[in-house]
Amino acid sequence: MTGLLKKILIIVVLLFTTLALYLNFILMPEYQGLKTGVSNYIIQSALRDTGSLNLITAVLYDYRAFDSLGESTVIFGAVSGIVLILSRKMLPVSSKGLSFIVKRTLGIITPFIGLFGLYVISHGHLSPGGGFQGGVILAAISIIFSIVYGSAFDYRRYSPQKKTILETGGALTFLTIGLAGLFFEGAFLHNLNFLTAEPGTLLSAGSIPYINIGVGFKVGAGLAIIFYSMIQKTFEEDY
Amino acid sequence: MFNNLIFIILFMLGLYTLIMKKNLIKMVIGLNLMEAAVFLWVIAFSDTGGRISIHKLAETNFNFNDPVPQALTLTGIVIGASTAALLLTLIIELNKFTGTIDRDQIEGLND
Amino acid sequence: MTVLWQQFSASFIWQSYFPLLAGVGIILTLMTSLAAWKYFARNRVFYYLLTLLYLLSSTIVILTNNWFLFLFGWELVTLTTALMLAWSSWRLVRQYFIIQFFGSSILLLAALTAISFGYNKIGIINSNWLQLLLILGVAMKSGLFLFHFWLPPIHAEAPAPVSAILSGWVVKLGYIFLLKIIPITTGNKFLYLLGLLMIIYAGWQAFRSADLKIMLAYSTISQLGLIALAIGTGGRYAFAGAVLQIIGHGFAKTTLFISSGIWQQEYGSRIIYDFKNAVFRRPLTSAATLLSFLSLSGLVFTAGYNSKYLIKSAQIGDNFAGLLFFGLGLLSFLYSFRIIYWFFIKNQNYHNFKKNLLFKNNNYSYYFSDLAALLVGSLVLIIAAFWPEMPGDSLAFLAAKDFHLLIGLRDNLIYLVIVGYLLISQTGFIVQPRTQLSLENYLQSFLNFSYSISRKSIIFDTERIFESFFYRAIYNSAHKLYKFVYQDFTMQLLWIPIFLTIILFWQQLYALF
Amino acid sequence: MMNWMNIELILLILMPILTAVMLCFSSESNHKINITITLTSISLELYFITALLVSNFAAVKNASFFLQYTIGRAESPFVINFALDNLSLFFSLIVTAAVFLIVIFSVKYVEDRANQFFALFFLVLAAIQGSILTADLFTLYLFIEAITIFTTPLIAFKKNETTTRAALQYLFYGLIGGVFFFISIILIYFELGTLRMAEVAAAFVNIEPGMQLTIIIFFLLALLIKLGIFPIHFWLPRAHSACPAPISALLSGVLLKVYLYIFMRIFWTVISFTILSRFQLHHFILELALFSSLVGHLFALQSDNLKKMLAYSSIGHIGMILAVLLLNTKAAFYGAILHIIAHLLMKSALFLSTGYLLQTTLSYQISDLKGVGHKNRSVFVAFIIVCLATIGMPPLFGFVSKWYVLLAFLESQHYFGAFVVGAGSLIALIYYLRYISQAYLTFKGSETVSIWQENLSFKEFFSSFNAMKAVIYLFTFLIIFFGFSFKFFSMPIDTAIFELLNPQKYIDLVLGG
Repeated sequence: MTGLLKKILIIVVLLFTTLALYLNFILMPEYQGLKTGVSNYIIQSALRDTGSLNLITAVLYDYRAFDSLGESTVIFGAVSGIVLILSRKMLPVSSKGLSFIVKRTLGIITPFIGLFGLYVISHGHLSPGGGFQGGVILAAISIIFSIVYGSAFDYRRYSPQKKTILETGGALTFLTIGLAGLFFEGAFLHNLNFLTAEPGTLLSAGSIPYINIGVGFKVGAGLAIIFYSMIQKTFEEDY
Repeated sequence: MFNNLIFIILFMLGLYTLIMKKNLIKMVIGLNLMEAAVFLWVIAFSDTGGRISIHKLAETNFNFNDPVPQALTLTGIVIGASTAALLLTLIIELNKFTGTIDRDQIEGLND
Repeated sequence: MTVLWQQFSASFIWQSYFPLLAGVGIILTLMTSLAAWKYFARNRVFYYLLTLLYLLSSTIVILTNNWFLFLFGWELVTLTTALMLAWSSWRLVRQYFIIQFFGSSILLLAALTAISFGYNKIGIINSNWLQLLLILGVAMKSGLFLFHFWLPPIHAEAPAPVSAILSGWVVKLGYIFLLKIIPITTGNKFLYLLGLLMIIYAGWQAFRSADLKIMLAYSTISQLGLIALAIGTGGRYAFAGAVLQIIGHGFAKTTLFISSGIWQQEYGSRIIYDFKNAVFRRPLTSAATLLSFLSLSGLVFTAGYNSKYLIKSAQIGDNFAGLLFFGLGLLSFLYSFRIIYWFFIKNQNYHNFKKNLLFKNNNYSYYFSDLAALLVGSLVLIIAAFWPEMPGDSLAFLAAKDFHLLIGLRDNLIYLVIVGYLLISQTGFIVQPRTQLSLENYLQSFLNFSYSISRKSIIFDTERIFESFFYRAIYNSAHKLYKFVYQDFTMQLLWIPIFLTIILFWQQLYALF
Repeated sequence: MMNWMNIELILLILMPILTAVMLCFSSESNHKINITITLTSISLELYFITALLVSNFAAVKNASFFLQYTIGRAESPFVINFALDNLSLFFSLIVTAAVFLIVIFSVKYVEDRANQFFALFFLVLAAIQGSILTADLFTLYLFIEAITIFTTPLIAFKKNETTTRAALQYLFYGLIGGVFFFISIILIYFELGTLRMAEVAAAFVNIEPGMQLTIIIFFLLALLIKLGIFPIHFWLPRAHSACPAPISALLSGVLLKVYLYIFMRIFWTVISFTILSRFQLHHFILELALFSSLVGHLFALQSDNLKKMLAYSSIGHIGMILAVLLLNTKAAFYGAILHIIAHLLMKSALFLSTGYLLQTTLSYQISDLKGVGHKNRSVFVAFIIVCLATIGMPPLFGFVSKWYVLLAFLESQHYFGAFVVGAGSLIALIYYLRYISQAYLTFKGSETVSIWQENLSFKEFFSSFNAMKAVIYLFTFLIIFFGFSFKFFSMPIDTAIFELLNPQKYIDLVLGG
């Protein structure tokens, strides 16, 4: 089959698929919000139930906390898989890094990035954000270190072993809180009601902030490990 | 209606990229475009004109958007991110063996 | 527990002639295992384990009226006998196994069709089409005409005790099954014709072969044809004839194959022209061979005569049938007496016969196990000749039937004259022994026709047929399909939107058709 | 107020995760500790699920068994719960048992990077248990994605070009399937406002037909990609052949069954089958699955790589099982579930024994298999027995299941299906025997050796015994054993079918309890 013919075939097929999808989705009525079902329930009683102002966080870490546990297991598995695939000799490979100006500037900014990350993590139940988002910001620190100072610096400061411990620690925190829910409240991953304080304060919303912290460290360390595993080859080529 | 149209267009663009492009990384981008189309559609579709679903203290207005699709989408995004990382890892590894990321030049990807 | 046992025993037939046949099967297996003691020096334990398993499963096949147990048992028989062939070569195992598996697949489908038509147990089947289907199912496994092509090479190349098992009993399991399903009142015309063709064709082939074991294999097919003909005829006496034929032929062929092993070891050859001074070297084996061949040819006072007479008299009496059976008898007489001629008449010195026997200067080494096996076979052949209703109830009605020995003797004498004239005038029909085993002309021409493109004539061999016909043809088409489907990674991914589109439009498409 | 009721359901998922975390912590050099953790954990897992069965045996027998565990606040309508009924208990049990044996095999088989291997292995086990136990659609999606993500590094475990390519393609197809699954679930949420399977099942009929069709189509597409049905099967043979032997056994033997379970769960419990048949989609999928079965067998025939051949044969079997399921009769379910068990045992055993034979052959190419039958005699005999079971030889388990599958097809008068099953076994016979005969070739020439030249002894058999061999023999023994005593499964299968045919029971119990 020649190239042009194949291209035409593909485009025709895709156009047909578009048509088919269009005909199916055009039947869908405009969404008016659920008449029945759970969203009304959550909107009305999530604050009372969990003490979390952020309803999405309430859904993620209270009502559907098991999904989040599964999700962090997915990250855990993906990270160990990537490490397994890319595992080479863990030599501290390095590059020269960027210019002096950038290095100094970053040195000043880094604490603020970290602070912002921690803020996003710890205020997950109060404002937009949460463990995943804050964790990604934390991972950015490690990535920026590798780019700007060279990966040897990053390696010395936060070695992959440390990151692994952080990551596993995050996962274990989540599991521990789940088990604590079992012991104190009678159901696995039940929110710890005795930790609840006035809604709107930092340490309110039961166990949600603690889960957020665990997930945040887990995601941050996990993404940093992924990044570190991926860049190794580039540096091997440099030297 | 409009949401659905945008969703279909984005989704088919992703599928087109996935099928047509020879570059493996572009294929990953196509796959992520498909996922992004779904997530965007979910968020846009569930918008019923309410506010973002975060309480303000001492407020009794309950006209929120449904928080559940957003939470589900968040989970989906995380899964998408980890799979994208895994895909890219595999491409790096494949590049190590074959020295290319053009899928037509990688022998044996066809049969 | 008792309920289970009752259910279990309810799936067996204890009436009619099936217990008798099961007993015969046990005796035959005993004979072969006696003969195998000397024949298989190594790995003997495994052989006897296999024999035990075979005995169990073949008894189940004969006695059961449950479809599942029947197929199960027969497949176990196939498996055990196939593994017994490993004492010859693994190639043979493979060939035999493939053929048998093809047969049992057809049989499985036929049996399942019968079940789906409401025949929950093996019993009389009235529908003609279903009978035909089941006959086709049995055809490959029991070597019915046109499906018999595998039988001569495999029975000829198998070790002697194994070929005794195969030829003596395993191929007959199909006919025993047909005895269960064909209505006794009507019979089956198709089976009758098939049997007739088998007798003539295989008899002629046996007549034309100089290799002892191939000849025995073809004579097996020929004699099986007689069973098929008897079952196809229908009627009480024909069925009794079939049973007697199964028993008589079973003993005769087992004895012959066991003795063929002894001959082969004695002369290092299977060509009958090489068997010089056979009677002097091994008088007892010769006697057993002689008796068995006489029984095959249907001489009076042997077991073969009774069955043939019964089948003959069960035919609707007109002159044509009489003439036909006269011809059929002559055919079996011809090939039997040709070998007897070469064994015992040609090149023999009758003056020394008695003396050599007395002074034991004929290199005769004495093996009790072989001899016992041969003795059992010969004894049964003689006892069954004089006492056809021997086992009691199941064949008791034969006591009323008088076996017209005089007519038999008259026919035999005519045969003897013809055969004697032919043998003496043409010095024993010297046929060139076949170098290529069992070249079947019709299959050869068919294969050559279908493979005329390849410009090479294909030599008939189950291995080659398997390789070229079944394997290459399917392989090539499969490979073409594979190449088409796996063109390109792009095309592989393209199947997803194609699939999506088809399934989204499926309702409209379904409405179209 | 600690709620310890039914905590085992959660433990079944959490314990493998915990084991994985522990294995990640422990260092690679502590081989003994890693092995101890692994074996303890898998034994506990098996103990839990067996204890669940034993302690509730009376309820299982009455088909009234039901356990559920709610995560978090039980009073809210929006919770994740885990439910275990007869169907899921049955699948969980067979899957855990098979995984247990696979783990014992791989303890000896995988030596370098064992802790990473087992960490991922246990994550896969957790995801499998989760997807079997869950009663929530989104959690199901999560676990399906998790299975895909966790198996990918295992496929690329050997780190060369082939495995990486296979893993890449596997991941691409799996993720596309995941996207479709997500769309379906989100559509269900928008229509019904709930994600619990029971509530969806109760209210699914209220959705308007066009939307029902869209949801069903996306579910179907996702599951057919995961099951490897013909036009979108491209990932399957490569992924199943590239990975180490235990992972092949896991993917082909266990995971495909899990996807079949999910298929049953979704199309019989959540979306009732009447809705599927209202759109005539079941015809399409049925014929497609049969076609896929035939194509899978054909592709297996033309493949020169042992593992690829086995993978294609998996496509053939899965297509057959799917087709039988879609007949939607009691007999069909019985045959399908029986064949699921049989295929689980047979494919695991085949892949594990190929892994063992790899030590001798060093490659899976057919030409490198020469002489394996003589070198690894006992393992290869086990391999042959399992091959025969896969083909459908009667004394073995494969025959029994194929028999019931055929009966189901004939009962529904679907003759194309019966033909596909028969033709599939015939083609399977050809391609398996191709490899077996190759294994018995000697190095010098193309001549085969007879059993005469071999010395079989029990001493040799026992002297070279290890855990890997033990697992292979155990699988082989189970295949033979269940061939005779397949009635053992009739009670669990009947109760599982009861669950499939009475989704109302599931709905009532989940919503009421």
